[in-house]
Formats: sequence, structure tokens, C-alpha cells
Amino acid sequence: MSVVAPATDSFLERLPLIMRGWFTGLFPESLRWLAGSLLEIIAILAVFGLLFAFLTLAERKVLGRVQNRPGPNRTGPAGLLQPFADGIKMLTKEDIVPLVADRLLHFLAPVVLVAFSLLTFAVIPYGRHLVALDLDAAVLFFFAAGAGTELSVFMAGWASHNKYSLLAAMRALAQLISYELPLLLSVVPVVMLAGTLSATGIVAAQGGWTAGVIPHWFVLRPWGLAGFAIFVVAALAESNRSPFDLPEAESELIAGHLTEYSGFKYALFFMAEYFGMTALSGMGVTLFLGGWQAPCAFLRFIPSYAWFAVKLFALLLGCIWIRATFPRLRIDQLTRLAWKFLVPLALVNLGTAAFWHLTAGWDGALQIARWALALALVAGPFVLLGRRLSTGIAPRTYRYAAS
Amino acid sequence: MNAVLVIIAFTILASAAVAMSLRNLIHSALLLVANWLGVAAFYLWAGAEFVAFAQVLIYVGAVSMIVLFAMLLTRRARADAAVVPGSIDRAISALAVSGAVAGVLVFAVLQTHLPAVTPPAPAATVRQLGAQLMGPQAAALLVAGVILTVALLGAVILAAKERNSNQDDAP
Amino acid sequence: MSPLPLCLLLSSGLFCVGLAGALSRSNAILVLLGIELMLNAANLNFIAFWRFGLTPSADTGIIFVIFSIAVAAAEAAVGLALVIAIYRHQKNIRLQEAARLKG
Amino acid sequence: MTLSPQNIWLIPALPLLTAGIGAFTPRRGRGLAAGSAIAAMVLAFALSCAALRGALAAPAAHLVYNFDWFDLGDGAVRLGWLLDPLAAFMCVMVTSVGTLIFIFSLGYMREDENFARFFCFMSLFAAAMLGLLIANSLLLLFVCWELVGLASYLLIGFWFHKPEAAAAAKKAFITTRIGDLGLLLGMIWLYNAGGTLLFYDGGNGCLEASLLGDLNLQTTAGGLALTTVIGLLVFCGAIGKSGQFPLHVWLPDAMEGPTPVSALIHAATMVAAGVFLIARVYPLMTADQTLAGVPLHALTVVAFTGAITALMGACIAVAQNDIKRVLAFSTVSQLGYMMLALGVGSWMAAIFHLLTHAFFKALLFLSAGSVIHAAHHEQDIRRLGGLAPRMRATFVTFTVGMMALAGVPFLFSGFWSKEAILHAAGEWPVSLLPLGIGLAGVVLTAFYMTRLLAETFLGSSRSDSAEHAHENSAVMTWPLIVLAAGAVGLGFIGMPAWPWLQSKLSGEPVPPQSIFEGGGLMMLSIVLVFTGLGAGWALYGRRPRANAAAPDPLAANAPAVFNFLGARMKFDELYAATAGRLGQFLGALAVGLDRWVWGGMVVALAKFGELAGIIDREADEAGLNAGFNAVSEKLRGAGRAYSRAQTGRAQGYLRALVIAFVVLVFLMIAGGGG
Repeated sequence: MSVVAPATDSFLERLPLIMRGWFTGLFPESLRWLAGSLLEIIAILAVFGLLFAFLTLAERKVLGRVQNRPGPNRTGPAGLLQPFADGIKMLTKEDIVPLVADRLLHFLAPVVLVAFSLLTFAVIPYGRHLVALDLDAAVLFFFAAGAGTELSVFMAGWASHNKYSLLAAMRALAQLISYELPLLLSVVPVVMLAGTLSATGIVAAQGGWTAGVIPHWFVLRPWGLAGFAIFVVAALAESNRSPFDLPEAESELIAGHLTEYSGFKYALFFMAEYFGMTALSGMGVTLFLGGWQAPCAFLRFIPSYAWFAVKLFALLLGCIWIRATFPRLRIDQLTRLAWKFLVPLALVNLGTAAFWHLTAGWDGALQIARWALALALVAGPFVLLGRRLSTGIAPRTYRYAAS
Repeated sequence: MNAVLVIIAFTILASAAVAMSLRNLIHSALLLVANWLGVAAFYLWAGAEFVAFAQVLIYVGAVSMIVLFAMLLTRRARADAAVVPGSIDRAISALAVSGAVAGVLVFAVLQTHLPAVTPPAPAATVRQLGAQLMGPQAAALLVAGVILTVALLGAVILAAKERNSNQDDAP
Repeated sequence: MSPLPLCLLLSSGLFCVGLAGALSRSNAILVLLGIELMLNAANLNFIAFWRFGLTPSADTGIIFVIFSIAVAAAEAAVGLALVIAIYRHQKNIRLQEAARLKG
Repeated sequence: MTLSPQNIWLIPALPLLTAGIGAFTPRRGRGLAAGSAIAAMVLAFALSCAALRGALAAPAAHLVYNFDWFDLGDGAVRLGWLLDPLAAFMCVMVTSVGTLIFIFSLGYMREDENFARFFCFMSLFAAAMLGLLIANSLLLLFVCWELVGLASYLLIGFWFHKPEAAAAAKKAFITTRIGDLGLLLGMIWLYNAGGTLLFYDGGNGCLEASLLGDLNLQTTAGGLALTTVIGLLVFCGAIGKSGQFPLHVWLPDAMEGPTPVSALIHAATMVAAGVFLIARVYPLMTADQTLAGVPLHALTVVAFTGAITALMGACIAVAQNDIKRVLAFSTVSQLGYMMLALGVGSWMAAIFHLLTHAFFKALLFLSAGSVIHAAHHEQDIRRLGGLAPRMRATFVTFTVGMMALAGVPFLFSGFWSKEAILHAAGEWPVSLLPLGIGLAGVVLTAFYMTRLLAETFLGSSRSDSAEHAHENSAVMTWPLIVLAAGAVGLGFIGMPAWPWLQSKLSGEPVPPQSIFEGGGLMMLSIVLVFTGLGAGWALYGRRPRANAAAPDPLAANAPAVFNFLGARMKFDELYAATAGRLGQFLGALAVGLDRWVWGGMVVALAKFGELAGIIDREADEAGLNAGFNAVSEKLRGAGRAYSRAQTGRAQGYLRALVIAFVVLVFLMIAGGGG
């Protein structure tokens, strides 16, 4: 953050830095770093808090439109105040803790969850000069922080001392662990090709345009496309989004590990879910969609953070759209998808990326051959594995239901 | 600098000690997670960023999960709560033994003439580590990969014994 | 007191705690965890010597810790699989009762 | 075409590769496993011939190719390949005999369902042996040595569903392991004293004059020269592998494996390893000869061990009733001859005998296998008999092998090599006792081989399985014929009139001598051979036994002796008694100390730990000895008592470990180490 924005940047581009400089200027020299970090923390909290609030609203609106109903439109103009109303409701609700519950863990679970999911925001570069913590191993940090989710889910399920919660927690853990693998494996090619683990470095590696209009985003490479697809699916599962929302779906094990949670703690879980989704989308943007890079050379005048925001919203809306569209998976289909489809595909994709890296020197006709080969490497396994995946899933037989 | 170290050390030792003496398995496992986080904090403090994150990712993310799973799978009513006969003697002898070891180690540490100077923090960038792993240490890396694969398969085979199939897709 | 002895004392303390746990607990999982603690203590030493040793330029300490973490993960996986096998065999996981070679 | 030393690793690599292939072929892939294995052996044979040409081009030189295995501190552990006539001849022998045995197994193992596994193990066996032969480093040799042990374990226990097979495998493994302990110690000591384990390294290898000169300057306890001690320790390994006198017990039990395995073990690979080892490190063994005033020369021990083994094996073989056991003990005694030759200073004779013996012993075992296969796994010679008319080819080839083993003069290879050994024994300055023993062995050998032949093939069939025996398919007879040719022809490359082999092995021309030089000895041995044959014929051939129940003529005359020998001189019982007692004692001791641990006083703990180290070491040896009990019938008492020390409690072990560590540190500090 201490980068002084080069004068070439537009005013809007430098605006955040200028504001930051002004704010820290109010403090004595010795406290500036503290003020700076505090400012970043506050900014992140405020921005993503609001984002969370309106994301819930947007989700309900979009779902409403998809299901051909208006959605919330009473509180405030066009229901804009709905999230705050919800928040107040949540805060004022009674916080019920089961008598036999493990009180400490029951309290700790949501806190840990929120804390870890907030950590993940620290390393995402939101703009050319906007990254809270420019780590050398940022990607690793991101996923390490993500590891806290599983812990808190387990805590919640176990502390509730409720067999449904426990069962659902185990299932949620199984899901999280299974999808952690394709998630990481889909990221490895990016790290490999960009040659760095630092988020800014990865974004920088996606800079530049061919003929000024075709950006060099990784998603536009064969391996990147496959990686992005895998990443999105795995990210949906990691953030318990539909169609992978078994752990907390009301129809499955009565909302799972959240059964015994109510009031503010439930709100915390809810918030953490959205934080996780946002953070993963942000990471997806950073890794595959070129981060804050503009899509075309002549669009550079629009500040970088705006581009980032646009891409982020696009991804989030995509998630909502998917939720509105797809039916929920069954638990066995879920794990099957992870282990028999995504993981092999991700491994093959690794090979594709290696091929791409090794053939970087090819050009001319070889360049075309390179693209063709890489595309074949992506498409072939997809088709084959997809066929294998769909075979053998007979229509479900209800063994215990009277049919 | 030392103050931070002392705090970290306290976290590590306290969490480990309590975890090792608790009756409640889950609690001690979670305390061990805290302990591992403390170790990661130590790595960060020493400037080994990559290792710290790797520690969190692997221990907090993976190992703790396996441990908790195993605990839940092997949990039975009062399986551990019952004080098995002789456990007191065992505890005493264990304390004695580890006390002796502690004595030896502390003696060794205090006796050894260690370099008093603290050199500037060495920069171990991920790039250097990668070069090291892929270059001089490549063989070791391969071996580690093989070990992990074999361990994974072995674990699956050990744990998946006499499993009767397609019970799990019953509604 | 310079930090290196402090680190070493810390790691030896952690090692002994893990040892005591591994020796005293009857639950196989906790014994495994005690051993994990000892491993972590060793890693602490590696890092400490890497940081405060005489040749910090060499990344050997970090490399070694990476490998030992990998090995520790493998060890945990296999160990816990064994614990589950023991459980399936004798319906509890007391290490003292897992003293027979044949069941 | 010749093979250069840096490519010589191909010879073991090929069978190793096929072992890998065999390991991954499913049970159905019989053709693949067997075909690849045999093809690899043939190829290895061709390569060995090429290597032999290369070696014979410069017999005196030791062509080596050394390389760093891995860096250790400032130094590096180095390994290497060695190509000299010794290795080359052995390679040719192993690959040729091995090929024939493999082909034979095609027929012998046809019904076995684990066909692929069998060829996988056989290839591994051959690969390990070949690697042992070309090793230019005692370390590499040791590694292959242990691999040979492993492969033998797998093959002897190939039919592990038979309890005695499993027991025999364990017995072989553990017994040889005891010898290997000595070899390991010797190796470590040698490395400690000499700083290298390479045999030949351009002047500073551990078998070359400069280093041995330094070693000779050092003496150890009892005024023994260091070279003597190391030589003896190395010899321990050879004792174990080659089934020499104290540790020969495993060799007969190894018969539990399939017969081709017995052939491979007894002819080409396993037992040959011990003799080869001594021949390989011969400069080390002879280093102390130059020293005056040392109480003992290593080779003296070797010679007497060999002599004792030769006689003992021959005696026991007289009274065995299992066709394979007779052959097994004959192997023991023949190995004794080889060791005797090594001991009396003529390693060329030993290798000569090793080569010829490989051929006719493989021949004997394979034809025995052919008999067994034809007679539906009937191995008791009392229940066989009358097979001569039914199995012509087998009978003829077996007779050739028997003649060769018995040392029937002039035509058969065994005669020449045995003559060479006796000749060398006759010229040994130290003592003529080995010569006498050897001559006695000659009689016995001829005797028991005649007995075996007569009992098996002559007279009337004494069981219906023998009744219905008929000749086997060509795939089993042709290897026999080839081997028979070898058993006859091979003798002429080393006869005194034309000592080609000796001159090539030693690297300097050996003057040819006429047959009649030292002819007195030869005449004597010929007379003895015919005495043995005649006695055998008189007792067994003239009046063949009528039925299976009829008593053995020898037993009729001297039942006590016969039964004693029949029980293999009661070695297993002896070991069971001694080792068992030791195990009991240590078990009780360890139990008592284990009790002490529970009271957790550091002082007591320290004392315990101090002892724990000792006890642990002792207990390990006791564990090995307990292996003897496991294989002999005396498992019960000692085994249980010992197992009481093994609580099986991981924490207890960990505790002992830690205490020992603490105590060691204390000792170090007290010793001023700290």
C-alpha cells in the first residue's frame, strides 16, 4: 500500500491512495502504520458488510424475479431497507443455547468462522494499488485461512449436542474436504504458469492485450477455462451454495449444524457464508478473470477497482443465478462428482498447463497446433469423464419408502 | 521481539499441556488446533511465512479434520472417561520420564555455547524455496510424494476394511 | 537472553509435553497427537536454527520443515486409520489392550 | 562383442525388470510372466558371455566402474560394478543354469495357480544374485546379499499354505540372518578401519595392497590381526548363506519350496553366494598369511569349518530317505569341499568346483524334480523305485549327475574339480587332517549317491504313484540333457593337463601338469570312489528293497548310528534346548525389569535404562534364537516365556527407548562428552 501511485494513473485511480494519505497524515509519524492498517481493516469491514447486506437483498430479488414474484419490496423504496430490518430482527431475537450444549464451543463456532472468513479478504488485490496485505504467499494464505471453516462447522455440529447437527456436520466436513481438493488443484496451474503465489503477481501476469482488445486473462487459455470451471464448481460447494447446500438445507437434516443456532449467532453464520462466497469469487476474479485488469486497452481510463467490482458482481450474480436454476444434489452424487469427475479433471488440467508452459516457444502454425492440442486435452477428458459420471446412476430407488 | 516470543511460547505450551491432560477428547483436539496455530505463529514470528501458512493449511485444515473424524468414529459411551486401572502409575512414570528428558534437554541447551548474535532475518522467498525443492531437493520431493501416496492408499485400505458397499445412498 | 536459547527451550518443553502425553494417555488418538506434538517441537528447532543459526542464508531448515510436515501428515493419516482398525477389532482404542498380535 | 564395465549393470537389471513385470501381471498373465522371465535370462546370458569375453581379454585386470551413490557429510558413499573373470564366469554360470531351471519350471509349475508370482520371485532371485556377482563394493554386495535372502524366503515359502513350508522359509531367513549379522559387523569394522568399502578403486580399494597393508598393522584383542577378525566376521556371513557347519540347519528344510527353487538355491544362486563372497574378498582373507606370530589365520578356520561340514553333510546324507533331502545334504558336504579348498589356499579350485557343482547339482535336482513330478509328489525313496524303465531320459541324466557328484573318474566334471580340491588340500602346510576328512567324504559321497540311485530307479515300484509314473514332457527333459552335457564337459576346462580356467581366473598362466604328477593321491581317491560305489551297490543295488516297509540294510546293521544320522545329528533339538533356555532366561529377566518400570523413580529408571540397552541387544539375539524354536518343535515353553518380555505395549517400548536415551546422554556427559 505504501506504493506511491505513478503520475500516469488517472485521478480516480489514485483516489484511494490520496484519501489514505490524507487520513494517515492526521497522525504522528510513529502511529501512521497503525492508522493505515486500521483504516484498511475498517474499510474492508464496511465495504463487505454493506456488500453482504445488499447481496442478501439482491439474492432475494433475483430469486423472486426468476420465480416470477416481486421479492421483498415493502421495507423502504423497492425494499432497499430490507437487509437492515432483517439485521435488527436477528439482533433482537432471543439467543437460545441448548441445555446440554457445550456452551463454550457453541459460542466459539460462529466467531471463529467469521474471523477466518474475514482474514481471507486481506490478500485480494481490489485494485492496482489496493491490497491490504501483499504477501509473497498470498494464495496459500487465502486457502489456509479458508481452512478455518471446516473447524467451525465441526464445532457447531458437535457443540449443539444434537444428533442431526452432528450428522450434518460430518456430512458438511466430508463435502468441504472433498471439494477442497479440486479447488486447490484448479488453482495450481495458475500458480504454475504465473510462477508466483502472490496475488498481485498473478494479476500482473494477466496484464496486456492482444490487438488491444483480447485480454491475456487466464480464463481465456484452454487450461484456464477448465480451471475456472472447476474452481467455480468447487467454490460453490466450499461455500455451501446451492446446488451443494446440503449441510444447511432445511429439507436435509433440518438445516444441519445450524439447527441449534438462532438469533445473532445464526446471523453470524449467515454472514460468514456470504463472506466466504464473496471472498472465493474475489479470488476467482484474481486468479482467472485478470483481477483488476481492464478487458480492453482503451477501457483503461475506468479505474481498476471498478473493473474488479464489476467482475466480482458478475460472479456473485452467477452464483445466485445457479442457485435459482439447479436442483440440489444428493450426497452420494455430490461426493461422486468431486472424486470421480472434478479431481481427475483437475489433474489432467495440470498436465495441460504443463504442456502449455513447455510449448510457450511455439508460434505460427505451431501456435495453432498448440491451441488445438490444449483444447483437445481439456475437452477430451471432460467428455469421457462426463460420460462415465452419468453412466451407472440409475433412477433412485426408495428402499424404505412405500412406493 | 522476545516479548512476542514469550507470548507465543506460553500459548503453545499451555495449550499443549492442557490438551494432554483433558478428559474431553474433542476439547483436547481443539486445543491442539490452537497449539498448531501457535506454532504457525512462531513460524511467522521467525519470518518463515510459507511454512507458517503450510502449517495452518495442513494441520488446521487437514490433520485436525482427520483427528476429529477418527474421534467421532471411535467415540463410545464412557470409552475414555473410565479411568483404566494402572493409569495413575502410568501418568507418574510418564511424568518422571519426560521430566528426565526435559532435564537433559534444558541442560544441553544451557550448556551449549550458542551464537548470541541475532543475524538479520533471512529472506526465504517462495521462489527460492521452489527452486530449492525443484532443484537440489527434487529427489527428496519425489520421495515425499511417493510416501504420501502410499500412506494415503494404506490408510484407505486399513480403514475401509470389511466395508459393505452402497449402504450410504440409503435415504 | 538471546532468542535462540528461548526457542530451544520452548521446543524442548513442547517435546516433553508431547512425550508425557504419549506415555500417559490410554487413548490411542491422544498418543498419536502427543507424537505430533513432538514432531512439531522438532520443526520449531529447525526453524529456530534456520533463523538464528550461523548460516541463515541456506534454506535447508525451511525445506526440512516442509518435508517433515508432509511426513507428519502421512503419519497422521496412517496412524488414525490404524486406530480405526483397532477400534473395529476390539471395540475401544485403549492402547494397553491393543497388545496382541493376533485376535 | 564385449560388454564394458559401466554397462555391466544390465545383466542384473534385466531379470529385475521382469521381476517387476511379473509383480504386476495378473494371475492370468502366465505367458507374459514366464516368457519375459526366460527371455530376460537368455538375454542376460548373452550379455554375460559378452562380459566374459571382455574380462578374458584382460584376465589380470579388475575392470571397475565406480560412482557416488549419495553424499554423506564431506565424503560420499560410493558403489561400483566390477568385471573380472571371477564375476564373469559366475555370471555365465548363473544365467545359463538359471535359464535351464526357468525352462524346466515351465513344465514343473504348470498346474500351479501362482505361476506368474513364481516367475516374478525367481527373476528377483536371479537378479539379486547377479547383482551380488558384479558388485564392486561390499555395501552393494551386502544389499544384494540380503535381497537373495529375501527372495529365498519368498520362494521357500512359496507354498505358504503348508505350515512346514512357512516354517522352513522363516528358518532359512533367520538362520542366514545370524550369519549376516557377522557380515554386517565385519563390513562396518572394515569401513571404520579402512574408510572404504570399494573392492578395487585404482589402488585404494579395500582389497588392494596398500589398504590391507595398513590394516595388517593393527591388532585386536588376543593378538589377533585386524584382518583376521574382519575376515572371520565376513566368513560368518558365508557360513550362514552357504550352510556351513553350525548354521547348516536351514538348507535341508529349504526343500519345502518347489523343486526348481531348490535347484536354483543349491546350484546357482544362494549357497554359491557364500563361496563367492570368500573368493571375492580373498585378498582380505589371505592378508594375515604374511603376518608371523598371529595365533590364528582366518583361512585355517575356513578350512576346518569346510572339512567338518563336508564330512558331516556326507554322513547325514547317508541316512536320509527323502530324495531331495539326500541331495540337500550332499550340497552341504560339497559346499564344505569348496570352503575347504578356499581354506587351504586354492580359491581357483573352489570356484572350479562351484561351477561344475552348479551344473550337476542343478541336473540332479531337476531330474529329482522330474521324478517327483512324475510320481505325483512322492519324495520318499522307500516308496519309489523301479523308475528306470519308465523314465529313460530322467534315469540317464540322473545317473550322469550322480556319477559327476560321486566323482567317477576322467569323464565326469565332478571328478576333476574334486581332484583339484584334494590336490590343494594335500599341499596344505598347516595340517593334513582336512585331506583325510575329504577323502573320507569321497567314500561316503559315492556311497549315498549309489544308494539314492538304486533306491529310486532300480528294483520294483513300491507304491502305485511310482507304478503310474511316466516320462515328462520335453520342456522338462531337454534342460536335463543340456545340463548333463555340461556336467560332463565342464570338467575339461580345468583339468590339470590343461588348467585353462585356473589360469584365466588367476590371471597368470598356470603351468599344465600331467595327470600322473601327484598321481598317488588321485589313485587313492579313485580307489575310494569305487569303494563307495561298490559298497552302495552291495547294500542297495544287488538286492533292491522289496517293499516300502522293509528296513534299510544300514539300519539293520547299525540302528543307533542310522537313527542318529537320520535325525540329522539332532542339531535342531540341540539348538532348541540351548537357544530355548537362553530365551527363557532372558524372558524372565526382561519381565522382572519390566515390572520395575511401573514404579516411576528416576534413579531406578536410570538403572533400568542402563540395563535396557544391554537387555534389548540380548533380547534381539534371543529373538533370533527364538526363531529356531519356532521352526523346531520346541516352540512352546521358551517362546511363551520370551513373549512375556514383549508386552506388545507401544508405550512401554517408547518409555524404554526414552530412558535409554536419557541414560546414554548421562553417560556421554559423565564421559566428558558434553
